Amino acid sequence: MRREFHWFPAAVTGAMLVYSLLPIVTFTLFSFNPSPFYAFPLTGFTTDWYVKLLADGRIGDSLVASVTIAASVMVAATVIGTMFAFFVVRAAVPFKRVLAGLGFLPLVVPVLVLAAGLQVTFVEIGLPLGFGTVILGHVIYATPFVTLMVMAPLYRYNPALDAAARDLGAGPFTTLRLVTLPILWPGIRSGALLAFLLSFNEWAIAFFTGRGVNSLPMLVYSLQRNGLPPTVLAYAALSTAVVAIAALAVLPLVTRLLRGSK
Amino acid sequence: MKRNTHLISAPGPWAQSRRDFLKTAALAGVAGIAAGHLGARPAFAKASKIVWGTNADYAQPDMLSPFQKASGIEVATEYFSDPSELVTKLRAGGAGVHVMTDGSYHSDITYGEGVLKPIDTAKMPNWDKMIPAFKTAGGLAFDGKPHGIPYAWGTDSVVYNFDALKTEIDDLGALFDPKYKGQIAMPNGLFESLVATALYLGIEKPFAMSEKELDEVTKVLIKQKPLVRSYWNDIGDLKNLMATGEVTICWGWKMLLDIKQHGIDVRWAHPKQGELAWYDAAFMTKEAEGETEEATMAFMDYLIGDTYGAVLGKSIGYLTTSTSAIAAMDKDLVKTLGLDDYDSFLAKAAWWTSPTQPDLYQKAWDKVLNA
Amino acid sequence: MTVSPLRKGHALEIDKVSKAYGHFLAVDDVSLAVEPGEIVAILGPSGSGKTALLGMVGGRIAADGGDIRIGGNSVMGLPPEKIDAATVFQDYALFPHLSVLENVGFGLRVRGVAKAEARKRALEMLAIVGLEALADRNIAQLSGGQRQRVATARALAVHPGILLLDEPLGALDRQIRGRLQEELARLLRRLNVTALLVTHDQEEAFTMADRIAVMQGGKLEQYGPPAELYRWPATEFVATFLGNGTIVEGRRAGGTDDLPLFEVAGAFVVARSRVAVGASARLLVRPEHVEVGPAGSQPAPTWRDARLAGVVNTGGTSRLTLEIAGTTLEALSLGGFDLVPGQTVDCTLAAEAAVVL
Amino acid sequence: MNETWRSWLSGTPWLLMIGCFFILPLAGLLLMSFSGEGGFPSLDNYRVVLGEGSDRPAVLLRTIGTALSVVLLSIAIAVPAAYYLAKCVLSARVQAAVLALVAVTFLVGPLVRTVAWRGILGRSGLVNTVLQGLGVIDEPIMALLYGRPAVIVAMTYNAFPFMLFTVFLAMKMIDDRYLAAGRDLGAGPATVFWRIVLPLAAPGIWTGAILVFVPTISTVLEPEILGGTSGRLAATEIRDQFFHALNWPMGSTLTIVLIVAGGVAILALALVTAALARLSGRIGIAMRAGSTGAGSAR
Repeated sequence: MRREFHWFPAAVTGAMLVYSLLPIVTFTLFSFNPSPFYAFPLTGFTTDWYVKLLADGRIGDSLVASVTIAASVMVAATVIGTMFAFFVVRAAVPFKRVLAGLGFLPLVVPVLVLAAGLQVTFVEIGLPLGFGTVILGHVIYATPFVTLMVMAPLYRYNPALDAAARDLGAGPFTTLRLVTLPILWPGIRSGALLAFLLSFNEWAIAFFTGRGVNSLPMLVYSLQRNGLPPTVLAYAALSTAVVAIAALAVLPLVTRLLRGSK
Repeated sequence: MKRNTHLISAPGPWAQSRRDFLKTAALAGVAGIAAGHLGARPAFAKASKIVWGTNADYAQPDMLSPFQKASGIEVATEYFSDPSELVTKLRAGGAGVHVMTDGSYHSDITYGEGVLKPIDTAKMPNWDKMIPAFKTAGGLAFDGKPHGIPYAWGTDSVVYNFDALKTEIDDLGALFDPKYKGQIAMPNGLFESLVATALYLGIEKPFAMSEKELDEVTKVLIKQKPLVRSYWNDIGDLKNLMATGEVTICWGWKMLLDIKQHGIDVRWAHPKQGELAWYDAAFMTKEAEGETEEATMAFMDYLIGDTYGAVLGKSIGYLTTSTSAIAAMDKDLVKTLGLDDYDSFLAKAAWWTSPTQPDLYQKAWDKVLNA
Repeated sequence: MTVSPLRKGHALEIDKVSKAYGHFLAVDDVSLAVEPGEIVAILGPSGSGKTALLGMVGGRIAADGGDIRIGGNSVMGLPPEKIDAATVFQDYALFPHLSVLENVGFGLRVRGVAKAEARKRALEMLAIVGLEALADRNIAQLSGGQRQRVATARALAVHPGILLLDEPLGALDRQIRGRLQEELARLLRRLNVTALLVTHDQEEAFTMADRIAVMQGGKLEQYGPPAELYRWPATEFVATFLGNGTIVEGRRAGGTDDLPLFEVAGAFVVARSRVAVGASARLLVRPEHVEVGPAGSQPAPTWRDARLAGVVNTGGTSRLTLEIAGTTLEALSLGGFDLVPGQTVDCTLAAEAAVVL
Repeated sequence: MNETWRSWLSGTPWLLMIGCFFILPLAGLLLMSFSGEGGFPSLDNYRVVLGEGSDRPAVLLRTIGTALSVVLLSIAIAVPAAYYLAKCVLSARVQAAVLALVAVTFLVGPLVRTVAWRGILGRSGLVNTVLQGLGVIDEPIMALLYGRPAVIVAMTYNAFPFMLFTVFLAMKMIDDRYLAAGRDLGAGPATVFWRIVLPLAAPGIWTGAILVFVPTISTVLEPEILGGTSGRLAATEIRDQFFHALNWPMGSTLTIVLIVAGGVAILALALVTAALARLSGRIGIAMRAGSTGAGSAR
């Protein structure tokens, strides 16, 4: 099908890209600027902040903590979120609307309040605060997002495919494993990525339900009290570069998947 | 820890998306190893370990390593940007923090929440070497028993950019002068704007204002609001405002002078109406018992020793309360920080203690913010 | 390509099966037996319950009453995967995330056949339907005809006891459908498969099926070989649904038991039936049994001086509409270019052509 | 087939988890919000918050207003961009690259992204420096930073990718043949967009709207760091009540009020966006066979 050039959406996409990259470019410039204050014109070039960043072990430690938590949350939230998406879309049970609404309630509660509430509950139940409770808290925060991401493709899913699989001798769970989930995988994967990002950047729940845990957002949030040191900007610039390169590496795969799932 | 769910490890002919699953499994694998490693660390820690709830800039690695080497006690940290965040957590219990930083401006509220324990200054050799004025400052002892060890202090007053204003300032009124419209910054946190305005209006007890006085202060602040460029949330925010020229005059903290080294001619005013003095102190929480109690007190003593105070001044420009630390610092650093004649600062400053009815102050400040 | 016939298909017995959705009776007490290796078509308009019946045999729909037996054992209440049947779905339902070969091999893999064996049998089945070259293709790249063949190959690969076909060729365009119908029928016979085919297309049923079950409103109207249904329709619905023809009023006018005489539109016609003398009856007259010629051109016409109401020329043949003594009748004649509407004609009915319903 | 036990199986884990770890605290909050000075069941808190003279309803409206403008801005950015990527860009490689780029900006912590805006909109920020350099303006525009516009720009920046992804997915699923048919019947590219693509992408749009609206009403960062004196939104006030004033009952009341108001706004938002998207497909085209009169389009 011939696709001509629509100038308006193209212009908006271009503007969107500039808008997306503006802050990234800005703080990268500042991360090479000697002055710890963020204003133009830049007063020179230095890589001291990067040196200082690598010297400061705290960022390394909290990075490991944040990645560990985010990875575990990604796995748990994706499994539970996907199952709940099936419940919302396919279950034929009484009060389903109410239960589905209940399932999305955590979305509406401000994170700060959710954090304080979770901590009180964990202590009351006698759960020792620590890594486990942070992961649990983040799973409660992130799972509704995963469910939303999986629900869209699930609504469009052609039920005849499941019927065909069953008809050919696959039991209900084999059908799920070999037909339904692989076809829904793009939605599930973007839900998983979202869960990882939400947990990785989350501060409040990590602070309140954690103990002896200093996640990266906690460190950054606390550092900014005395003025966000350029070392944090250096970290941000570095991590963006690393991820951008990784994304370009994985691009061919993503392209094939995008084409595949047309 | 590693979640080996049915979904991920199953083979099955998913030709197209198999690489995704390997990638997800790898991530989960990493999580397993890292968590295991982190989980295990506490178990192998040295005999005693304490957790310090504080601001990140008070607990930089080079500040803690001398104590950890000397005493063999590991000091873990739990960062917050505002002491009230930690207090909320301590109130619920199970926070696992043994010593926390709180300021004169907030310690009464924290004590009121019943999360602190008294300490024994006899066990702290450095207590006698502290600047005398801090031993008797308000907000350190409750029910006659000492609770806090002040280790950093400062005063708050009007700070202005001489290059921009070209005149000396010695009156709080400048903050309310329309001449400086759009160039003023006022503090957002800790009800400090209310207190500063109380000083300006000559109210006798800025920390125990009656509702009427609070209303008066609120009216003045609402009138001032159009002149204000921004309410700064913390010292970092304020430094940025002054250094980037967003504002030229503000009510600020002593550490703001730190930006002089970046070629900005900031001057400290000694307004006629007076200034505020505050300190940050270490307090022992009720979660410290037995062994951790001893370790906590040893650590609190270290904070007012000569090494910690010196590093504090050098790296982040904070003022120490320990005379031995001042002696250990090099001379011109002492001079730029104004530590050489700390009496002149302390003489005119009123100790900033937490307000008697915090909710009244909060309601007043809400009115200003919501206006 | 020598094709080893699969093990012989099973017999299928559908015994007093019914299915209601609320108080709408989709399938009403239907009984039907299919011999091993036989191809039976269920023919009926949409909403006649034929798809529901097929669904119940495949286990997708739970029957309310009666019994369904495949190869002698009942499948009532069993989930689809436990039933020795495989379905070719109406929109094919091919798995988009799997290749052609993986689709065809899917049934074998899930039934525990080893990968190498499954691959061999899948390729073999693709060869049978002539799509071996497309084994690794993505489903999205196939044409309609190719998809239909892949769907058939996928179902046949598991050597099902019964092959169920749900309007398999409905989505295809005219020319391909004709060719594929014959090809599919030949294939099923060669592989000795027992098949149950659901369609609303009479031509498809006639081309492919050994026997046809006509359904209407959930009921089984008639079940028998195509020719018998066409020649001796049991009900008025079957008469009009299969082929075309007109139903006329008639009255038993005498004649013997072997050669009963009926008076139709003023003429006497022989029609086999045991209706008592004097009783009225409705008779089916097939257009192709009525021969029409200009008045006086036929030696012993059944009806004389009829009026030719309309002529519709459809290429090789033309459809004529006649009016005889108030009764309209349809006729079919090869050529018929010389006939003009309004002309008076004679028509002769072939011997024993009329059928009493 | 007894599907019921299997459908319960898929729902139970999540419902169980929120049952004990979310409903309990929420119920706790609810109870706390009803405990004023005068004993347990008292509406003091609600009277204080919603009664006349209290300025909190104004704050609430301001919060929801800000969040809605963020949603509108996100739609203005994400929908055309998603349409261009899904329907006008041929190579999946470019689509993946652009989406990956936007996703990467998401990985940077929200705090760093928000502080970066100070460096862009400030008195001597990027925008003012460039404009002054080009001589477009001689005095820096002060209104750029420390005001409602800066907050909205930053909030949109932190939320619009949600909309971009959901709308992109929704538009990708629209069969190209619909577009071809539309053009074939004489509709220009713009008409095809408004009449066919938008209505069919409606689910993506209202899901995206919710995903943008929800985090925006409860965020504290942007108003605090960029809001200047206009920084007070519901979430910051709740934070102050919980932490600074340690008045949990009042904090809970404000939270419940925000949740209810937020919930209503979300419902309205979803319905409006869905209806508008569908409407754009029907104006001037909708017909009903029922009316006997000559083609009276309703």
